[in-house]
Amino acid sequence: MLLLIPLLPLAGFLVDASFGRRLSKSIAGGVACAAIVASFAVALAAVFRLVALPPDARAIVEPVYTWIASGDFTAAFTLRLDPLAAVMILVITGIGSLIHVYSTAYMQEESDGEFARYFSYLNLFAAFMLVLVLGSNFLVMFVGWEGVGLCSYLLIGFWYQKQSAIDAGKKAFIVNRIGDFGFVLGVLLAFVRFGSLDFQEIARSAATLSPETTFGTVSLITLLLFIGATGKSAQIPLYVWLPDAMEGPTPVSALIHAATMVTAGVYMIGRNAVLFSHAPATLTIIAIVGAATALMAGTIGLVQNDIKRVLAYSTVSQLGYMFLAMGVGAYAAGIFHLYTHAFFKALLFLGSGAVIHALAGEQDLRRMGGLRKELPVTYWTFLIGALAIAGVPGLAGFFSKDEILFRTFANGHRLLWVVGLFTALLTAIYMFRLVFLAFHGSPAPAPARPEHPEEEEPAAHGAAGHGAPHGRHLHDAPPAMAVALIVLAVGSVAAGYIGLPASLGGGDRLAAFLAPSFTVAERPADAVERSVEPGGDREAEAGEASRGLEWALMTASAVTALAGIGLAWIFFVRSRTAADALVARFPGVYRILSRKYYVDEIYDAAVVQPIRIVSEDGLWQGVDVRIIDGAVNGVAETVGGASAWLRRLQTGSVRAYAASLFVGVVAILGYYLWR
Amino acid sequence: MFDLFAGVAVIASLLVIAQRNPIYSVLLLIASFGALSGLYVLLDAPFVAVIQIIVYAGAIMVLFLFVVMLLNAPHEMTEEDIEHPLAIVRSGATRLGGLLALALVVELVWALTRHGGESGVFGNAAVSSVAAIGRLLFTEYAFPFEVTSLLILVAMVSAVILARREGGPDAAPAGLAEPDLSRAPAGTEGDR
Amino acid sequence: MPASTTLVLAQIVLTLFVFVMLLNSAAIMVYVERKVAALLQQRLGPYLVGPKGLLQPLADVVKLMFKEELRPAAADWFLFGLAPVISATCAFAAFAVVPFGAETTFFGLIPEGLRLQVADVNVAILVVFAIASMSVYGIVLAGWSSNSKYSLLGGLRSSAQMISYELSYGLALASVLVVANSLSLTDIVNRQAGAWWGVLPRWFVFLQPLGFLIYMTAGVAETNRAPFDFPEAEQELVAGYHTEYSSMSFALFFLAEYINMVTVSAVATDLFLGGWHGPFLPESLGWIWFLLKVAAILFFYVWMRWTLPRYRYDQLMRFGWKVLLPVAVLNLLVTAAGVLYFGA
Amino acid sequence: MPTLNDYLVLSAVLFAIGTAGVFVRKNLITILLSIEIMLNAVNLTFVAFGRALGAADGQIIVFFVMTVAAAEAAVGLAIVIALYRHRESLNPDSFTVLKW
Repeated sequence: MLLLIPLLPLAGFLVDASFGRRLSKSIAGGVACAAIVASFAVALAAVFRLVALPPDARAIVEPVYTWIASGDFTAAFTLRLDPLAAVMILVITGIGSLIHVYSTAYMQEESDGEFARYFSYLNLFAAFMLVLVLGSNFLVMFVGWEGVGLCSYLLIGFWYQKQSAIDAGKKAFIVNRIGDFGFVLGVLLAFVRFGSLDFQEIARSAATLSPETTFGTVSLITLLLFIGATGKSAQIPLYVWLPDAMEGPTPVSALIHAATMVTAGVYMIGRNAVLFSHAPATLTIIAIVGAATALMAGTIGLVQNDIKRVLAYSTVSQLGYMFLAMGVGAYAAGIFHLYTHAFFKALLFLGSGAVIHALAGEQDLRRMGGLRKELPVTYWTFLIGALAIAGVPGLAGFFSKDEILFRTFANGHRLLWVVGLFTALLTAIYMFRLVFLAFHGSPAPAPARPEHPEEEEPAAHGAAGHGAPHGRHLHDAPPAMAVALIVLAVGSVAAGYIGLPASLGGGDRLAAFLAPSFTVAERPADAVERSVEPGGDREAEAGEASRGLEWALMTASAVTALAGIGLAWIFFVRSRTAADALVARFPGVYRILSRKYYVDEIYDAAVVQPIRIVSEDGLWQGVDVRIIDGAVNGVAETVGGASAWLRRLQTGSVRAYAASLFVGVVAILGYYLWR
Repeated sequence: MFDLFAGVAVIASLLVIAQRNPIYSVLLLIASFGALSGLYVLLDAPFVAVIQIIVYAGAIMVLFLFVVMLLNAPHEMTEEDIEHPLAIVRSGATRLGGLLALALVVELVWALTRHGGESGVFGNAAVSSVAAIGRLLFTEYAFPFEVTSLLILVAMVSAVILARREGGPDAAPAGLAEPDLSRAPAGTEGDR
Repeated sequence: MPASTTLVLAQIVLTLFVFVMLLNSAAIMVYVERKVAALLQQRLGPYLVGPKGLLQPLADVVKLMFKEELRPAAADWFLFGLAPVISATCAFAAFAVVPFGAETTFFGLIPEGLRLQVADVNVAILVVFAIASMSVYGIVLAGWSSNSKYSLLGGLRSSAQMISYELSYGLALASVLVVANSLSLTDIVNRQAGAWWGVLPRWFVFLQPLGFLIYMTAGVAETNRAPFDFPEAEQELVAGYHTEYSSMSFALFFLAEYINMVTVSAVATDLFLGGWHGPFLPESLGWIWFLLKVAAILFFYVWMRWTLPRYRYDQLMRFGWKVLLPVAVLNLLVTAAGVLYFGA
Repeated sequence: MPTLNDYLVLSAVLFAIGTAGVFVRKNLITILLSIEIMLNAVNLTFVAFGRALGAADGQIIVFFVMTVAAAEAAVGLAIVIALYRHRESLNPDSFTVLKW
């Protein structure tokens, strides 16, 4: 049954990939959507079966086959569904389905072949992501891990005639490689340390250890794994690929680079919660990195002008939040945020996609404005998304983000809490800057063509048929898109309530549901108190002790959100001059921010150039040309000389050959007669 | 009787390879085949003898004759052969070949005669009835028989393809190759 | 004198007799040919030499004998001489295995019965077939050695034609001997003795009508007779393979052609028309029946020649390969199936 | 009355003649003819042995050999014709380009 979940999208991929060229758009898209929706249905069924089980035994294990069996080491290709995986597969297949549907409308302008190619990639991605989530050991997870990396590369570079897209794809792939390197090392080390790759066994044997006070093996393992996570989930220092990944089609950005793939790192940490919770040092690092990423990305997001890049940086910063939560040991909160974030970030991306679609590929905020009238559906859904991410009370984002902040504070990381709060402020500001610039105000007078064409989407080129980019008769999102938008909007309002904290009268059911995943399945007696259990005892203790504190923090974050919105309103609606004045006040800061802290430049100087020099002058000119080619050519020349001499034997005269053969006959016959 | 046929066969064969003119070679070979079929008769294998005539003399040799006539085969050792770059190699191979053949015959005869060989007249009763042969051919050797038919088909097609002139319809030799080829199964079918 | 010697003597005599008779038959056929032609063309034909021109063939022979033997300078003299000999030899040899009468003691002239047949071979049919296939060489060599394009074309044509039609020929024979379940002509003939329901003679022509037709057609082609007489298609090739021949060597070809006709007819008689078996006559006089039947077939040949126009060469080939051969194969298969079913 | 050995010796001689022909002659057609001689020598051996053993198998093998010979002759001659068209020569040594 579990096997079906990834298998269905794979089938869809195979169909589209093999016959896509000959299929019409409707069929190709239909196949893909059908595959993913069916997979969603199966996933639902599976989750229901899971919920039916008793809480402490909630796991469905389905061995597929023994993949590797060498010596005493066996890696089984086994799928395992536990609460954590349940949440993930629902997010992946559910939101995945919505985005598939949305794409059928969004990619309409592509030629049939391209269309099919797009959907085949999308399905392949879903399949790999599900493998990643359902895998019961590191090896299977790694398969999915690499697979999604590949799909992300393919989809970022989907418009392969576009140089910037190709570069972005390569960048994403290479940066991910660096992360994967760490990941693989971590896995190997874990295998050396625990003699197994199965999550359960590792957790079990890890639970017997005492948390490392110093920086030991477990810390190293977890750190390496975390490096992999930073690669996938775009954390400092490896976040640079995500903003460029916006070169891909917007739905892809929504699915892969906001909702699902980038959260793989978070998931991976959650999956190995027990392991990580035994490495406090790593946890601290994770928390700090997460907070820093959140802050940095937030600040950059303030000044970006490309609508999608703003969202990209907000994604990075939200991911930072999740890592912060993981770092402070609030795994449930992190996953909770992951889950709500999937909704509203997908919503925001799809909304921006609708805007771009409507504006025939325009992505520059400065050329938008006053779209509220033309695109009501988009506007309202987008607004909901913005409110949700900004953390306005009552919407999904509020609960999850507040949960994280509360946990951070409660676990005594005051500084990180401040950073998180400030980031929340920033979040509110840049999100609403986006909203105001795009939808409010007066339509900016703009040239028909944007100045930097590499930022516009060929997909929307066809949409230019809808009149000039800023023609006043813009069409709102077509039905397929609208449906996706609305559903997601509802989601981003309602999604939060399953994680309603006890203090607000909801018994934090998600945390309770997830709890078993973050502990050892059947807990050894001595591991009871060691296994960090955020959902459980902390919740209880928080229940009596800091109910008041929680209330205070909640109000604080709520106020922050509203304040941010207010600031945004002041700057970008009431008096735009104010913003410019501010920029004029601190030009240096603005430049630094708008140049993203020069990170790309630094990396280029520090990493790329040295490597290039070494490989070109050293390896290529030196090793390859001199040594290797020299050896090869030398051998070739030797052989050539020898054969030049030998070939005299080959007269080409058939009878000469026959004669030589016949000599043998006579000789052998003679020999046998002689005996 | 045996000596007569054997003598004819050997002398004819020798002349075959001694002849300069291919036509004569072909005719002499036919003669030697005739002698061989006579030997088959002596061996109480009249059927084989007749088939020998029909298939070899009547079909295969005709094919050879045709080709010889068609190419109007040039007699050997023309100037261009003499100053051929490989003249030395060739003559060397020739001499060597002759010697080897000589060595072979010596070896074989010696091998056959050194222990007195298979002396004595044929003891067992001969199987000369066509019916018996046919029965054996279509029961025990049915599969090889079918395979040979396949072989014939392949040979026929390939002959046509090979001899066809580039472009135009297949040349005369190919057209003539067909009948002779299909004759072989016809010959063996004759005994059903 | 001892019986064996008499037998041998008788055998020798018989052989010589057959030889002479064949020669005569050729001569007779020349006469018949011309007479029948005249009949069909409503003219008189030869009538000067002897009564009703009966001696015409003799005159022809004499003429041919006294003609000068011409030989092209460029010809390969040996083969040029050899070719007619080969055809004539084949023609005679083929008849050797043909029985033309029941065993007889010549009215007690010799101690024990003697088969009216030069040589009794148990694979007689195949021998006939083999010799027929050999007779190609005569023509081919004649065509090639006389070093003239007409001859060469004629030779190539005729041999190609003979080879093509030998297939059908062989298959027709095969179908007969499947029915007869023997390869010996004598056995085959004896299997045709008697009659069904007392009226219809047990001739294989009634069991193998198709085979008979195929045999006759192929036979015509084998003997290069009209309407298949391409080797000497006058309009196209002057006289085909014997263009360059004159005098006796030409006579030999001439002879060979007619003897081949006789042989084909005789074999047809033995295979299909019950050989010497016939009503009203004692076994010992069966050879009369035999001669009658052969004569009928020969007449049929001549008749055809003077009635039908000549085919075109490609038509001939197409007919041989695409019509006659498949039909023959089919016939053989059907026959075999029938024999298998009715148990012969 | 000839013995089996006589037949075997005869076929040995024929076979040797054939091989000699293959080497001595410089005419593709004659070489093919020589090959036919060799095949026939083998046939003779088969029939002789079959006769000696009183089995018909020897004769049957001969049929197969003949079939093969027919196929070989047809294909070989077709090749000869193709070569001749290409080179106006039947000398095997003038077809020595297939090297180096």
